[in-house]
Amino acid sequence: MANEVTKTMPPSTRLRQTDVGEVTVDIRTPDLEINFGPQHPATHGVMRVLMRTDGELVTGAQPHLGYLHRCAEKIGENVEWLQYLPYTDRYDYLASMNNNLGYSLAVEALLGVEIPRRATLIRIICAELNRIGSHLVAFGTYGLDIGAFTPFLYCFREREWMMALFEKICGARLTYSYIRIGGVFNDAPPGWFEEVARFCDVFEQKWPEYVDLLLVNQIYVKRTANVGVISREMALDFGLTGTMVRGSGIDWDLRRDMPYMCYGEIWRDGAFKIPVAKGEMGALGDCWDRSWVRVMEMMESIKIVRWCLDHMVDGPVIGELPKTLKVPAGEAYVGIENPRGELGHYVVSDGGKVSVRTRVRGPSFCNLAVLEDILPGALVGDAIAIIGSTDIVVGETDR
Amino acid sequence: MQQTETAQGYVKNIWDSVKTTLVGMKITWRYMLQKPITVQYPDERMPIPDRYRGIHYLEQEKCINCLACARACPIDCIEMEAVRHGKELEWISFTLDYQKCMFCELCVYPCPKDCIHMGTEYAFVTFDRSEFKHDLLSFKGMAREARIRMKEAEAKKAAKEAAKAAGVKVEDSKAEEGDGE
Amino acid sequence: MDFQGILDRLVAIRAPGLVKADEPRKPDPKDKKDKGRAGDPFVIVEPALLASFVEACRDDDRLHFEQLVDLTATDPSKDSADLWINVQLLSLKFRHRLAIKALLPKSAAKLPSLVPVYRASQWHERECAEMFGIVFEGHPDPRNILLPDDWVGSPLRKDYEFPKEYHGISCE
Amino acid sequence: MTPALALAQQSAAVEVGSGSNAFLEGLVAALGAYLPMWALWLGAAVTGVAIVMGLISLIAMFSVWLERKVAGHIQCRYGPMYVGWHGWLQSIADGVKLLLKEDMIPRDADRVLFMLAPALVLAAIVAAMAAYPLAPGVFFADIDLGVFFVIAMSSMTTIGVVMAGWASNSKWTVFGAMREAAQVVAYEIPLGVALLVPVMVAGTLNMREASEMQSGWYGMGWFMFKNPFMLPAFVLYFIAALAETKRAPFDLPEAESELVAGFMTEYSGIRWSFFFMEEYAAMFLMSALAAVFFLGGFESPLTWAAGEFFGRELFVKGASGATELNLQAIPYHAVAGLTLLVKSFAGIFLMMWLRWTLPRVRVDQVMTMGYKYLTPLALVCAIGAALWEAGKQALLG
Repeated sequence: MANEVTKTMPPSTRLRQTDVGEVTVDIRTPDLEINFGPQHPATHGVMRVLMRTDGELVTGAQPHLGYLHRCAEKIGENVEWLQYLPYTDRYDYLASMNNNLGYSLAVEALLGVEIPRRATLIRIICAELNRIGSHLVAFGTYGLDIGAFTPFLYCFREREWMMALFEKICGARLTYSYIRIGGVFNDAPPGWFEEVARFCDVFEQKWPEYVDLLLVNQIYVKRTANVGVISREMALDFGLTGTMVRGSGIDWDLRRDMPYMCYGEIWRDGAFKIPVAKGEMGALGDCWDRSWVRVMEMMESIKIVRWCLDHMVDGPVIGELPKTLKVPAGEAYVGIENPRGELGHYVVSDGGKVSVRTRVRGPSFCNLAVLEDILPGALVGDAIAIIGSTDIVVGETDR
Repeated sequence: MQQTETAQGYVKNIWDSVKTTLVGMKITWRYMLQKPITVQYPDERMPIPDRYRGIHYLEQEKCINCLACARACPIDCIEMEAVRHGKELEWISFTLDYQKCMFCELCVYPCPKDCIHMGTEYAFVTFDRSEFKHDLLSFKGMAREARIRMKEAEAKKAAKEAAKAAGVKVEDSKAEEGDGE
Repeated sequence: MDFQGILDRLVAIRAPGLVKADEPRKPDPKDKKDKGRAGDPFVIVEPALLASFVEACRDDDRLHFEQLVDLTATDPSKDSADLWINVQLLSLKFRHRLAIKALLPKSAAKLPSLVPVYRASQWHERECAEMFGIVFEGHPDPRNILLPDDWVGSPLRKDYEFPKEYHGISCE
Repeated sequence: MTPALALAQQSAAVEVGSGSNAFLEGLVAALGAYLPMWALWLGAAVTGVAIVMGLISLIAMFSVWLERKVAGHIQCRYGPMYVGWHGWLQSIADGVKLLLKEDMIPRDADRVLFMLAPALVLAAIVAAMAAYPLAPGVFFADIDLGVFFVIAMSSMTTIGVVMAGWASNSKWTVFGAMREAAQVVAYEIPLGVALLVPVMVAGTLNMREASEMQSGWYGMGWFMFKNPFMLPAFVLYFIAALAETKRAPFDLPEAESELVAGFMTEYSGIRWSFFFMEEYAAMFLMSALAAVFFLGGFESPLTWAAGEFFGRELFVKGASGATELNLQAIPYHAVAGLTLLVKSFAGIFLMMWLRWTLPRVRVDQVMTMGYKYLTPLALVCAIGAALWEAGKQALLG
């Protein structure tokens, strides 16, 4: 009997014979190793996660990065200060304005140049509009990961208008290179601010649809609530920032807590709030909380844009800068609130035309590190939901 | 994933599912009856704003071959070559490698004569990669007017020289200089 | 807390490995060669004691640096004998930052890993290790992260020579 | 088509069930005097298979086009617009493209199973289509066990899907196949139990008879209105049918954002289109079942009026005693057939509308929903309907 069983069994099964003549067969099979990516619909780019699964259950995960590594930091050491600007567009390509802004602020911290107020306000408008666009993509593609196709296109509809607005002000739709060291490249064309105001109005009307259609949908809630829970301690330990940390219930936003440009003024005016997850649909820090934070933040960004439109002043849009930009020797780290978290630029200058070191602290890169810990124990479907909820842009994780 | 369910939760679950599904269906139904917002691309096109950053165009008459744009380019994709005849420029090439170009517009700002611009054309399709090295010159060599002017100047000079053939040496200040890259 | 306050506190708690502080200064008008230094203030720390230094920063209740925001390295120049390790700490509670720099000799680029203190540094350290050839002792997973596993050299060092080919593919 | 298909169809059309076959009757009426009986049977079977295949292709093509237009308009875009008026020929263009595509089989795949799987899937659905009544008098097979047969046959597709997933020798496809198997097993029960409710009311499993029974009240005597448990049963049936046909929100076997394309990942070209056709044909069949057993089948006020005006009998005994075709009744049958078709497509439209509205449920939630929600509720409905019917009979005699 035992022999017959052994013959037909796969080699991985183990056999234990007890002394009373019984045969116990351990039919556990080794875990299946499955390559999630680099070409997979839900990896948001070319990321690869090596997953071990036991049936539908994920027992281990190991992210592999570097498929989109374009040596951004090395390039930074080889091009002039201003010339690096187009490269900043390309790491987080969904929030290029914010990247431009972060880099410009870092270099300006060394330069000590004064930025005209009009330029500052235009910068904030652009950064916040881009935050809306980025969150729209994040929320829309998250719906796509969960299986809802239509909200994705609704989100893109509004983002399309946002991109058209940027196209009018700077001529590009994705890689803007608009916010530059010392200010912005061009003043806004006539009628642009009015169109931005119109965009805000329309967006406020459309926004409830995203909530009704996807965010509170019972299937969506069931898919995301209690999935991929990141506790407070974990969020701090892993250095998570932005929506991830707010999704874990930590009240932290660089725009309020370490204000740059005139965000401090806007906050004191009470123009915007920081949405912090409360764990309404399940455990605090689950995927639903993170997507909720994103959806709520879009509305807050609209309010900031409105404030800037109301307080717009006339004047130049670029500060006094020498023709060839030489940055005083020194080093500065400036972190700004990117849609995905804290985008830090650490620049070192030796007083020359070229930087010594341009370090980019990408929020996606840091937020992604948590995957290794929260993926095990999830189902395959959950794994997609979790990866989507970290809202990574692979261009930034790999830089 | 296992949650203990109460009878109340069981019914609420069903109720929530049905309600939110119907709300969603209402929204999609409304959009189904509306006119789509997309355009049928090759037939209709979205308006292109004035500041659009497409394929460059060059006002060749204005250009003085100062290389400011080439120096500003982060990827060194601009190459130009011209020969200077006194005040006139004889153009040989002004190429932009669109395999490299990232349309950042940084070449436009430093131009002292405001002669290089970003155009509105965006579809650049070829069968051969070498064609991406695009020559922005609308005419090679010299412009017709420039050539006429130069000929006139040369004729004038020749006449002057003939007039002063008596022996007065006229200083020839014209120095040809190649100003390639 | 501003930088001076943090520094005083660091001195007060005798943070291990603290060497000195470096603050930005205006150029000296008398000395033509002195260009001054712009940017952020930072503290310089012994690399061997960096891990215990950040641990002290994290655990002190007046500093309370819960997050390690960034860890990176810098190769200031080709002739420099040192690499810099740059660490950015952030306190969410008191809303202050601290920039830490550790000078690490290029010849022996080795320091204890910060992962036991902040798990956030795990991937940053992997990146530093592959880009600068720094060994983080006690790192749980010292593989390359952005570069291929078989990459030769440390690309972000200033003396790095660009390879002529990669797996038979010409890079010229 | 393959001989297997013909065989399946033949057996479905001719041997299964005790009813007659309209094509056979027609052939007997027309050619009975000239040809032997076996030739007539064969001719009827071949005609039936040809018509079913054509029907499935047409339904799939139209449904694909409809799906794309519905999806497009829901998403504020047009969908196909270039091939024909509003792109109505798009499916044909796609079909040609699929036919011309390279036929690829992965190197390590099980070649025989890999090639057999799509054929099996299609064969099953063709066989199931045999029970679909085209019109009150025009049907392939008048099977007394009609519902049972349809459900049994459409469940056969699962075997093909599991086969495809296994034979592809890819991890994603195995995931898809296993999900399909688990899902179909879970939803077969509520589907069947929910269908029991109208079957109990009708007292027959025959689709044509069930449809005829609803002709009262000027064509509005639908089962839907005959029993208070009918509406919940319909909803339950519809949800189970969604899961049974692998439609969103239960499209886990293909789950394009999770499993790339599930069990179809390695398929391309015409083999892939078989799966595609199966999906739409299954949707159509499930909608048709719903239409017949809940929504009155052929019956509508229009059908009733046509029946009153033109007469209902397609075959009448002629003066000589032989069966003759009653040409007068053809408009009635056309109206009736169209009514059922429209009702079926209404069901398909509802499925599409749901698909483009809802996110996908997770695999454990599919099981939870099947076993913990749909099955008990369906049982409650069935028992309630049975008690209602029994009470009605006891009270009204």
